[in-house]
Amino acid sequence: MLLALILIPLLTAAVVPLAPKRSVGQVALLGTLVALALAAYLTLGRDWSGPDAGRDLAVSAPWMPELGLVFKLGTDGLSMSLVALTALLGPICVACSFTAVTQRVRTYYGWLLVLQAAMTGVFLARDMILFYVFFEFTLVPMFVLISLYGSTNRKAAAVKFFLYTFTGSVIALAGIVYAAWFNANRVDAADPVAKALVAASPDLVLGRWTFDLASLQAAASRFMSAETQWWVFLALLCGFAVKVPLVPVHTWLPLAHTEAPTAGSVVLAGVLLKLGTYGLLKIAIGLCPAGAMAWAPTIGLLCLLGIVGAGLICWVQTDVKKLVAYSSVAHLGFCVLGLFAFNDAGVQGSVLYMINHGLSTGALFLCIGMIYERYHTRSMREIGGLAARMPIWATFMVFFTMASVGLPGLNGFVSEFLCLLGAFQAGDVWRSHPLTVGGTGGNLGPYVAAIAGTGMIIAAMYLLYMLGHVVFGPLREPHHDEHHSASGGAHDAEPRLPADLTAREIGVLAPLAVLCLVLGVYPKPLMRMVDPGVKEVIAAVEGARTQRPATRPVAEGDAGAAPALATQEAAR
Amino acid sequence: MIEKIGALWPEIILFAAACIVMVVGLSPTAAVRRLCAPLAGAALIVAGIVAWFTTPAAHGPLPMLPLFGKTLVAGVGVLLALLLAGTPDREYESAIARGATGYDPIRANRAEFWAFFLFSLTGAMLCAGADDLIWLFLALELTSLPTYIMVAVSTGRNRSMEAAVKYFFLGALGAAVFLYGFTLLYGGTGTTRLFAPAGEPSIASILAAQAAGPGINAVAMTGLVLSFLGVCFKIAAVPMHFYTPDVYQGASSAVAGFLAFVPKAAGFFTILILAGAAGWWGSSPVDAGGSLPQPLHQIVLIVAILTMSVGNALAVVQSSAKRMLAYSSIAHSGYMLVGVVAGPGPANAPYTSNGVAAVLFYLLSYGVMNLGAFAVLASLERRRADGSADEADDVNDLKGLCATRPLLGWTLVLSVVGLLGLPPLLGFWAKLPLFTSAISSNEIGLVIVLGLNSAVAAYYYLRLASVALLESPELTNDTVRSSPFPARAVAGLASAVGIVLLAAWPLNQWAMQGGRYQRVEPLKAAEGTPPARVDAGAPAAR
Amino acid sequence: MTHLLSHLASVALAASPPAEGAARAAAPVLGRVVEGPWTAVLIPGLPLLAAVLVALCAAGRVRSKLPAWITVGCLAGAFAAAVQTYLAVVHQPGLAQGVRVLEWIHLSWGEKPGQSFAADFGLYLDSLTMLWMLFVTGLATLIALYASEYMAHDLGAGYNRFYFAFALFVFSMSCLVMGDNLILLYLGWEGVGLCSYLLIGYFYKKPSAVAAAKKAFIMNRIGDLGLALGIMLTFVQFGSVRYAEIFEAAAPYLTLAGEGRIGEIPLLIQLIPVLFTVGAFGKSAQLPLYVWLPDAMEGPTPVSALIHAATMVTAGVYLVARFLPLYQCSTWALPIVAWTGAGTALLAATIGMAQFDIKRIMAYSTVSQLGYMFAGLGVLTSAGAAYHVFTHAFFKATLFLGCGAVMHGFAGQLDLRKLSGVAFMKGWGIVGLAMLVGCLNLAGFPFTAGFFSKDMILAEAFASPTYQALGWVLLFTAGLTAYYTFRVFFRVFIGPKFYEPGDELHAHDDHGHGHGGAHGHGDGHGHAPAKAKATADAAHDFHPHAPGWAINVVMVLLTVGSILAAYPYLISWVPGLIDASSARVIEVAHGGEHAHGTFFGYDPHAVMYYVSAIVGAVGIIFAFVLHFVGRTGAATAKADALLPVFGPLARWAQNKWYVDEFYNFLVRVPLLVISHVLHLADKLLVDGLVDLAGFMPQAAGRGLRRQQTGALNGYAFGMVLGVGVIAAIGAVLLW
Amino acid sequence: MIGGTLVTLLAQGPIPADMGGVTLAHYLVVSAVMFVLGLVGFMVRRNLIIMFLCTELMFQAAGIALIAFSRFHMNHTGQTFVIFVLTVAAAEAAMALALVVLLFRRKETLDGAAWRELKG
Repeated sequence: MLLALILIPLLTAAVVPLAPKRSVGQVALLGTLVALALAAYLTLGRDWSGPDAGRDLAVSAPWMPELGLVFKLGTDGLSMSLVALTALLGPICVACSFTAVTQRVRTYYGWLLVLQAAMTGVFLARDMILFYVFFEFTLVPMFVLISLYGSTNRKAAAVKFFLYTFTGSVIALAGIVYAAWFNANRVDAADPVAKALVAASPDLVLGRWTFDLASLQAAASRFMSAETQWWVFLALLCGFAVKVPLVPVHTWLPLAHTEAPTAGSVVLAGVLLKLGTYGLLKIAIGLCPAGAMAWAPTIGLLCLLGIVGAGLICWVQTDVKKLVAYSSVAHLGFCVLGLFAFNDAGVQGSVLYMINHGLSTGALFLCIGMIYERYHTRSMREIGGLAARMPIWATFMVFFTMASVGLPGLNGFVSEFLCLLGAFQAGDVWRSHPLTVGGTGGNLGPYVAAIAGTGMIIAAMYLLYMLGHVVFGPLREPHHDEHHSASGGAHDAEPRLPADLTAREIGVLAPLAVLCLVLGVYPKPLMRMVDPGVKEVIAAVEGARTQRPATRPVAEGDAGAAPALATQEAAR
Repeated sequence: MIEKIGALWPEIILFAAACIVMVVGLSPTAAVRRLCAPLAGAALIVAGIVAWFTTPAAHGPLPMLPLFGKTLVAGVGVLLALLLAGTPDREYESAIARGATGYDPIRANRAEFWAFFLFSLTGAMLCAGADDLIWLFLALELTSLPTYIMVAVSTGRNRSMEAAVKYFFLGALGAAVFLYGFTLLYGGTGTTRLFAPAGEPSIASILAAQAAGPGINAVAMTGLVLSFLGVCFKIAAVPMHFYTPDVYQGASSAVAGFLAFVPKAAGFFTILILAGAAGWWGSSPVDAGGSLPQPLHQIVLIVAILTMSVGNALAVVQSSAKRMLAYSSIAHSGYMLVGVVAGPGPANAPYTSNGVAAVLFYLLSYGVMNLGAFAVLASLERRRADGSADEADDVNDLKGLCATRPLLGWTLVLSVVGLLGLPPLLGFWAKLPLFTSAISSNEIGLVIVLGLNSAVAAYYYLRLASVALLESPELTNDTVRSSPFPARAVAGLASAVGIVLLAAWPLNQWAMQGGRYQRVEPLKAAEGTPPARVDAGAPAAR
Repeated sequence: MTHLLSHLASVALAASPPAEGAARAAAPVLGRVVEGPWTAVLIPGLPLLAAVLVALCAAGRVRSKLPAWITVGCLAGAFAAAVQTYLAVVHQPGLAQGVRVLEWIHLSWGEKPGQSFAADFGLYLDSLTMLWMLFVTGLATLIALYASEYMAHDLGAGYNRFYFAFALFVFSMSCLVMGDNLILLYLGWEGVGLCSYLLIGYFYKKPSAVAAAKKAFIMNRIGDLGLALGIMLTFVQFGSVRYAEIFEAAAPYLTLAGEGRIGEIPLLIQLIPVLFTVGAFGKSAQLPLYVWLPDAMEGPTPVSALIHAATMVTAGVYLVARFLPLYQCSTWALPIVAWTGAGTALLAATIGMAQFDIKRIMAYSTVSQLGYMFAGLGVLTSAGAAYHVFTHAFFKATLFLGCGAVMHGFAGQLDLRKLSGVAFMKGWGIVGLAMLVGCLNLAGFPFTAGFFSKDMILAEAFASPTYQALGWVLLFTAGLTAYYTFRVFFRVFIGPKFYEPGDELHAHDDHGHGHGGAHGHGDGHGHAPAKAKATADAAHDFHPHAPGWAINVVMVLLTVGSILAAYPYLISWVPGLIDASSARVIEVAHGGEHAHGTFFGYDPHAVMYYVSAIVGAVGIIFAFVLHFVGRTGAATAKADALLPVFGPLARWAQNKWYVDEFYNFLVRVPLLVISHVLHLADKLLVDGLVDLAGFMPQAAGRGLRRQQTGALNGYAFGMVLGVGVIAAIGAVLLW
Repeated sequence: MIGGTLVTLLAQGPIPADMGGVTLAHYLVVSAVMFVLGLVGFMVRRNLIIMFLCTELMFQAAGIALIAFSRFHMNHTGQTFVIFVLTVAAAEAAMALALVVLLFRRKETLDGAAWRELKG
């Protein structure tokens, strides 16, 4: 089943180049719809709230035994929700490109589908290297999409995107490998703690080379010293923080977003950025909870910088797409802030934020793409007051902007509020740690939340500024004919679009709007679905908080570690 | 003595084939002349099979290295034979075909070229199986001397001459350096035997004894260092890298592809053998097998870092695809040296901790991926007004290749993306063991440098890939055409298939076998007697 | 309706003498909630239904008044449900009723209290809630009816949009008021903000409207942040966001406060109401966040009447009243509320005196009256504040709708210098009368509802020993209020008949009303040069169109309502309701001696009627003298009669004390500068560093490339040098 | 001096008597000097033939050292090695001359610096 989620888009991608040019889009759409149907069946068709939900879906096959690799796919509610998001954005990205992409369509849809497969794989992988393979492989399709179908500065943007994230993740790979080495060489399988762990879950492989996610997490979180964890976490952070992106490693994002084609931006905002947060959540924190705790104050500081700084930067943009791109930096700041609060509200909020941001910002990019398709500009100086020309579009735009602002009743609010609440509650998390830069003493929760809260105001400032310029105000349009003659024959081939949205475009936006509303009013199913995953993360951190990890090879440290194990088990 | 010959069957076969080819290639009948390449290929296949079945485990620290090395050389050699198809005498043969001139054996190079090709591969194989300094020296020279000629005759243009003269003279300088190193090594230990059965004196066991005792003797250590630096010429490592881009660019693409693999393989076999003799003994803080003896370890480390950094930095600024690949070849040597630094880990270390296995697998992967890239270059040419052809060289020659020649284009994309090390292609699976083994030996800094260098490399590889994949083809009269040698494209295709599939095939099992390491026991000498004295008493085992 | 009337009658019969002597009901039980009537769900439900239906109309491109009828019908239904629920609630005095509708946000991470977070769509029904919902739904129904005519020029997309936001507003407002937890309140809070944004920006082609809408939203967001932080702090301190549980958890502190041991209450608990206050000030337009409200008058007048006068802006008052127990646990919260309220009342009144735009004057009067309400809360007469909310809702709606009728009739003309004697024009009688009633209320003319409610606050201020000064401020403001209110009335509605139409003729043309002459003269789009001429031409054959039946009916009903709003005072209806809810004031023991403030030795509760009546009368007389006596139709100069007297002060007031400019200079401009600096730093520094890092290999490559000279000897030299250096390094390492 | 140091470094004990007054160190010094001369010559001379002769010089330097070590260690391996070295040197010489002839035909010069079309 899980394999099918990856294979369906891949196979479709293989079929797409063979399809006749006219029906390439339809074929791709069909493939993504099938994948969506499967994902919907898996997501809705079962109860994900149990701790072992989804275990029966796991796939495991021997792969490269010499390297300790296993082709292992698995899922839980948390992963599944992100898979569902990916699957949902799949057909939307395909459908939104029917008129936008008219050249080299086969390549386009092929890579789009490959990208979907890779992203799905990231969320399903339960082997670190498999995760890394998918994680890295997302770069290639995105690189192609940006550099072939983007706008003027696309090549530089694509290269920057690729190199920046590649560099980060190579260092993350070093961290992953270190963890694996640690498990193989620093963990003694005969150790009582290790034995107890294996007894509790027989799948664990301790004391041998493996990249199995659960095993490495058990080994590293239990046996690795806090200081080592700090380093390993730093390595992983290099990879994931770039992807998120956290300030100050965010500068590839505005560029990539601005230059990417619409579907690329949607995927980028909707899913690709979530790979970073997902990596932090599922991999990094689980692997080195103590390291994560040590890093939390610094990361919190960076998040605040992102929320406030990137927000203010949004406010002075004239390029709509860039504005929304920078807003992603600010929004993801909330998401990571909640995550590093390490409490239920924060982590729940963070996970919801991943999904909600995917929906609302993805939709905003769609809206902007529709404008770009019509006017071939994104500058707020050239377009404005489009509500008069395109009322339906304007309605959607206002709706999604409000979702993005975090208006209660829409999806953004629930997650944003929970993230803030989490940060507020997490008084001791933001406190200084011996290994931390930038932390101070005292309960900083309220202050952190208050500063982050100004992000709500700033979000209102820049998003309404955008609405005020683009949607409202007196109508401003660039002269159509000029553009068409200037850009030569390429555009003549394009089907002329009506002033307001077509039925197809409405069909693309409507599901997102419905979901935004539903998740805002009735987030309960989703919250229940991701809850076990959230609890797992919190348990890991709680475990590290209550227990001092053995600093030396555990042969001597049994006595101390055994009760710690008991508490850990109790926490589960 | 006779059992050593038993271990040399593959080399003997290649040698015999070389002799046959030398005769066949002189035949006045074109069809017979053309048998050279098929004969060479067949000989390589046979030699590979024979190597697989007959090569015995050697004494010494890396018992399976000969087996691995020989089969690897034979395997990649087959592909190289495909790649080199049509290289010698191209213009001469076409002149004969046009009837412009008759056949004159004096003016033909084909026979020598293919014979030298086989000789060079023989040398590489011999390197893998060497257990004596003299043998090693001869094998290295056998590997490289033919290549000088191959470069010189590869295109018949001035550039090839220039490449050959640089290659030859600098090669001689390099050879002198490692020869002097070998000399000192002999001086410091009193024997040229690298490995010997347990209890018998050999460089490995004597050095082990020295390391266990007062520390490795300075002369021997100087010898090791100089040998290493000399062999750096073969693997194109800093500081012996200067020739690489000029030679690769001057030689035809096919020969450049050959140069990027065969001498490099021979060089790495040599380095591994020397390192094995020196022993990964050092007091490494980790519970791996330990590191190389101290100054050598640091020197290899420095060379590794310099090599990858310099190679990548220079590759970034190139506009000639061949030069770019040449510099990247330097960088890849640097990556592989990481595995040498990491060492094989403790006895029976898993693949993940075995740097030697990592080097071997990387060598294999590099051979395959690099071959693809050069095969594509060799398959493309620009016709000049006079009908002669220049091989594609500039990056822009590759514009839109995926659109105009999908097969070649995708081969190129796969090769360079593979070389870049992007999962899930072969390059990643080659780099991963380097990561794991280096971390196993606690070389975390080196791993970070390796990672950052991969990122730098990504820049120019991406450029190559995107030129081929994303740019639209140039539509001018001076178009790039395919060269008339489908065998080259076949070689490229084979490599592309390898890049995708080899990772799944249990080749790393093979590399792991090849990298198996057993620690050399120190020579048990009478207390207080210097090892050399003992050796001096024993007659040379030869 | 009949139920309600009979109920009121029964309350009246049972009532003891008004105000002071009102029998205090038993203290409400705050921690308990019993199952309430399901009909309560209809109160938010029907407006939501209306919003959905109107949205469907919009999707179906309906171009009739259907949305208006849908909305009016649903709102009327909601009002009926509110009455029904009210009766059910007062049936069980002192006991809140709850209705659970839908689970919303649920989290739990343990069994212990405080280890779960639950916010549902649930209703909390007590008498405070119902007091609010009665006038919200009632007024909303009437104003929706009014707007059906008022907005008729925009039939089609705009009409649908208007009613969608209108219905959504009522829904949000019901969530705000009826929600049983702070999160739902917050939903309503931001929801009304959104509707306010949409409606202020209704004329979205006008940049000023767009700017005003944005300003409103952002100013509100600033307040919302305070509220949100308050909510979080509440949750952290009390372990819940549900009212019932909060009150239960806060009970010990309340006891402490009641015993005068307020100093023993933890600081963070005391901080909660302060944070709430920030939210309340944002929503209810108090200092320093009031500046959005006057600008909000860019919206259609019914919106100004409903949202920006009668209902939404009282949400802050509701919040404070709802959490009065917490406020009483805080040392600073109530003084802040009181003094800010009084300050705002005075400031807004001074600005109001100097404006010429009648709608703006009304807006400033709203700000000012809201200040009264907060001052009332601050001096601990929650009943007075709530009653003032109640009366104000009626008379201010009347006033706004009157202004709206004028604006509608005179093509957007709102300048009091350009209108005169409107009440005497044909068809404008009802409007004139309604305005008179409204103005009397606002001015605090004796025996009007506004008079009574204002008195309750004034009297309580003087009665409190610490708020004497505040009482004087409020009293002075009452005089100013009377002056500026009647300035409007005397200038616009009576006196010689005169008018100049406004400049919205074009707008009407655009909407196809057919005052078409203007277009023929101008060059189509060039507004600026053609404008004066066109306006003159248009003015020439302009006829004010008198309000139609819907407007008149609503005006009449509202006028009657404004008058009748005095009646509940007589029966102490509001104090009764307040005392049965969480807004009940807790008696604080003042260390044995119960100090009482006096008004020159008299009991302020007894004499305030007379004092405020006199003050009001003085204000009206001033207005009469300055703006009516001797004014001829064209005598516009007298409009700023007060200006020379006060010199620059008056000019400053006219310019709204330059508060907007001050904010702009102090907050917006620096922020803008910071943003630009950040943007630049991001581009140049952060990204520059990245580019530099990316450039480094290239630079290194360029440098190294120079060594690749192609010369054999050079290469040899390089190799030998390299070997030498590395061998030397090795030697150094060895020794 | 140098010789003494070297011998000490080698930790070989007393100098064998039958080497007479000339110690291993002397040979090694000669060999090292020859090697360095070769290196320097290779770097500074531009005539291809001279450059090649310089490499020969280095090879022969190694040969001297080999023979000295061989004598020192009292085994014949080193001398065997020298024979192979000489053979290889001869092969290289043949190749070098062939190449030089080839090059001379192309450019009519023996200057190594004439060949610098490839660079960068």
